[in-house]
Amino acid sequence: MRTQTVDALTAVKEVKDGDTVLVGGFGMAGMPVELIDALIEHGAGDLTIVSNNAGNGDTGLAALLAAGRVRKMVCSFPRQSDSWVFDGLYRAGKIELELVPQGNLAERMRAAGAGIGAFYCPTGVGTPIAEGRETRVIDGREYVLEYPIRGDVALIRAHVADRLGNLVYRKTARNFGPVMATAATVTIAQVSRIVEVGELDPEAVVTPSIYVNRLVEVA
Amino acid sequence: MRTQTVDALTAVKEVKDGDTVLVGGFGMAGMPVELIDALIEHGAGDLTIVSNNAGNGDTGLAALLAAGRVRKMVCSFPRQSDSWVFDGLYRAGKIELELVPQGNLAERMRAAGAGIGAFYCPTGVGTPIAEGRETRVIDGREYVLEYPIRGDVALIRAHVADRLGNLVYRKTARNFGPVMATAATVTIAQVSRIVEVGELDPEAVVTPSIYVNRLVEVA
Amino acid sequence: MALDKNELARLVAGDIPDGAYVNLGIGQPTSIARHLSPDSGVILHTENGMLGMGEVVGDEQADWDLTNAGKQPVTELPGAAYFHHADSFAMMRGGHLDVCVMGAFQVSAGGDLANWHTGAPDAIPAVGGAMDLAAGAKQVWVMMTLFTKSGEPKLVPACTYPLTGKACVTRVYTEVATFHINAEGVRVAATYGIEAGELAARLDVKLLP
Amino acid sequence: MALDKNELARLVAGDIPDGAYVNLGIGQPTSIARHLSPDSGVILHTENGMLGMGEVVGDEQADWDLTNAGKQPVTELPGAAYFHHADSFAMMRGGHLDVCVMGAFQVSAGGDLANWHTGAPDAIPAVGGAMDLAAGAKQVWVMMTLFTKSGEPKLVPACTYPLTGKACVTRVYTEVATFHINAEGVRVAATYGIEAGELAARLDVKLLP
Repeated sequence: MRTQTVDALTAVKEVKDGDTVLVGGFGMAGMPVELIDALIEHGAGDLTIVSNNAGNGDTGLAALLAAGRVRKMVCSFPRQSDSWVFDGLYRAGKIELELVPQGNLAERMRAAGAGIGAFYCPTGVGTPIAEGRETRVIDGREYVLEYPIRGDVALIRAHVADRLGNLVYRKTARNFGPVMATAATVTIAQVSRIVEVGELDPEAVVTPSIYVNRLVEVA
Repeated sequence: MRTQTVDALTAVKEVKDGDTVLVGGFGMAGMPVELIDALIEHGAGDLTIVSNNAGNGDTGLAALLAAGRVRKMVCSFPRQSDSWVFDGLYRAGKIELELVPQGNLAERMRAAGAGIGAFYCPTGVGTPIAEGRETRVIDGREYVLEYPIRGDVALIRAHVADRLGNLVYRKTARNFGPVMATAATVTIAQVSRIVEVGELDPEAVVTPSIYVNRLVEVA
Repeated sequence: MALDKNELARLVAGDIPDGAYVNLGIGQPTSIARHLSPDSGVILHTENGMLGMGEVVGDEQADWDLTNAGKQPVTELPGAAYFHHADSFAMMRGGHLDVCVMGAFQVSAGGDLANWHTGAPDAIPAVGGAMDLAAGAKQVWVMMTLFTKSGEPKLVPACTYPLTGKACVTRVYTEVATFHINAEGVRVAATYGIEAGELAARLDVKLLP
Repeated sequence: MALDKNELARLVAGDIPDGAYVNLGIGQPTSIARHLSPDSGVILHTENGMLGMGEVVGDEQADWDLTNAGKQPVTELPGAAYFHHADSFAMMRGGHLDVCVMGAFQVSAGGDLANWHTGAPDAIPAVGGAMDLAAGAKQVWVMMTLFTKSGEPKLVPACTYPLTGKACVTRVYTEVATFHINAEGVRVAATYGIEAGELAARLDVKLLP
């Protein structure tokens, strides 16, 4: 259905307590800081956040964590030199952590968006990540069964959108955005610029408009 | 390893009797006709061909079929108004057919290229396609277990390549090319033009050079 | 009066919600596109890798790198996007298309769809993207004649032809009646040139009031 | 003489085949890039979505939309390509990278890799893309010191730290020796400033002649 262009607070107004929110970015590259700020202002809590990292410094995801709105983090790499907010919450037992290898994080969201019920993945076989999990040998190789990760909402940052909601990204800030856009019921994209329909090259569109529900322009 | 630029006959010289060859194209759009002609001249037979259709008219894939080089077709839509070559072979019992829904064809090749051992797919549940196959109910929905399709060789057509082997496609001729490029041991791409390294927009590359072993320029 | 093909296509087009992402199947459903107004914001998907597909064009305007699922040359509308086959079917299978409209040999009262194979022993089977659409689109609508040339109903208690998908069809558009199907059963939404009583008499399917 | 970090990085760089697609892990392996000649045609992959990655740059030249896996700003080389995370890890998992070089806490004689977790109860676990690289790259090479600060060997009969991947490491580069690992066992490929006898005496691992 038609993509709406709105302000950040309007964009996140339907996020509910207990929602699973997919948050784009690899560190700060591609992190939708203004959408996260709006989510903090909006006030929803008890959230499960799916994002590669668990916040950097004191802004963006780290600010959401600091505000006490997150019950659980699903991520691949929470421990960084500037992840002091998460570190403190984790050591104080105030936040749950589900550690997922980075490729499984991406592929599990891709599966959600692509209608795949589950998939056999070679990553993590023989490691603590696979403990207690269903495995299977296929063609002589062992795999772990992995299930989709779906979001109620995805907050992503892209570079330019057209008014239909087609998105292009910039360099490695692309990272998780295109995958998360497919995996959430509602996808909200923060972009630097919105152009008229027809201005993006159809061969170079990365996220087609079908995956984008709301656009927020943050110059 | 480095992508080579060669003529069509050199490009296909390692194809062996009994190989599985992934052939791009949706009908004639994206079909690598000159590479198929070279394969016919090269002479390898007893091939399994994976392609969406089973040849159109008398050129391209249809010519390979007419030359008696194909033992088995794996495709989604063999029956077309101009698929008389395949029709004749099939009715004469001279070719095997594995019918695969179009999305499964694409996803099974994607799985091969992405290192996925198998995946649970909702397509075809309750239909003859699923008969005798392993199924599983996940979150209340039934899925069929699908396995990867790998190729020894992929023959695809793209629009422009740079000398490293990065590819861009043209309109709906993109179709199966990018997926097949990931799923074969050796990928050979026929392109209309080869440009110098740096001339393609890195944001718009569809098939990165890592997936391309040989380039053939067909103006 | 029963609807002609053009009227039927216009009827279906009118029922497609504004802004919907829609896949129109090969054959008769393709003609629905002509009746969609540009204001509707409806965006057409074609499974061979495109959103924002325009109209079918003749050979003289053809770009053979730009075709629909039926391999007819088409145009590209502003705001279009191209993608490869795995991405295109991820879009379909993942439940992102609002509506797809397909033809059918048979539809059952439970919404089962049969449109790929007559089961004839000498037929060459061909399924294309039909099973993926049946499994994936949010709504699967069928557009067909209600009766075969020999007068057999195509809306049936249970399909006798091999299935394309189970319990997937939510609406059936025919020249004499439109049906809505849900968990309760089949309801007649409208009739065209046929009495409700005659319609019920010619079908083996129980029709909800 | 034992190699210094710079010499070790140069040694690894020299062993990477011309034209290889290579992923260099966070930390010390990143420094290998400086020793790759442009003529080699080696193309660097970074798991956050790029092939054709250039060198690490300082803050004054930084484009924070263009970073490596360690989130340091880098440059883009001619012929680069960007892709999203699912595509990037499909490339890794699908066996398309020729070589990846990672650091390690321990490597076993069977090629098991432990480099993500010391097992300390208060440590915050973080795995990133290490398990995906271990499972997917055609060759997994490790670059590490051979001994811990307290002198314990890091090439061990069996890893005591939690594993990253099983039987995946084929080469281990250290400051005093290079090892090749295959199904037969561990072979010393070269030593630097240490006698073969002393090396064997300091390791619990059987070394093939």
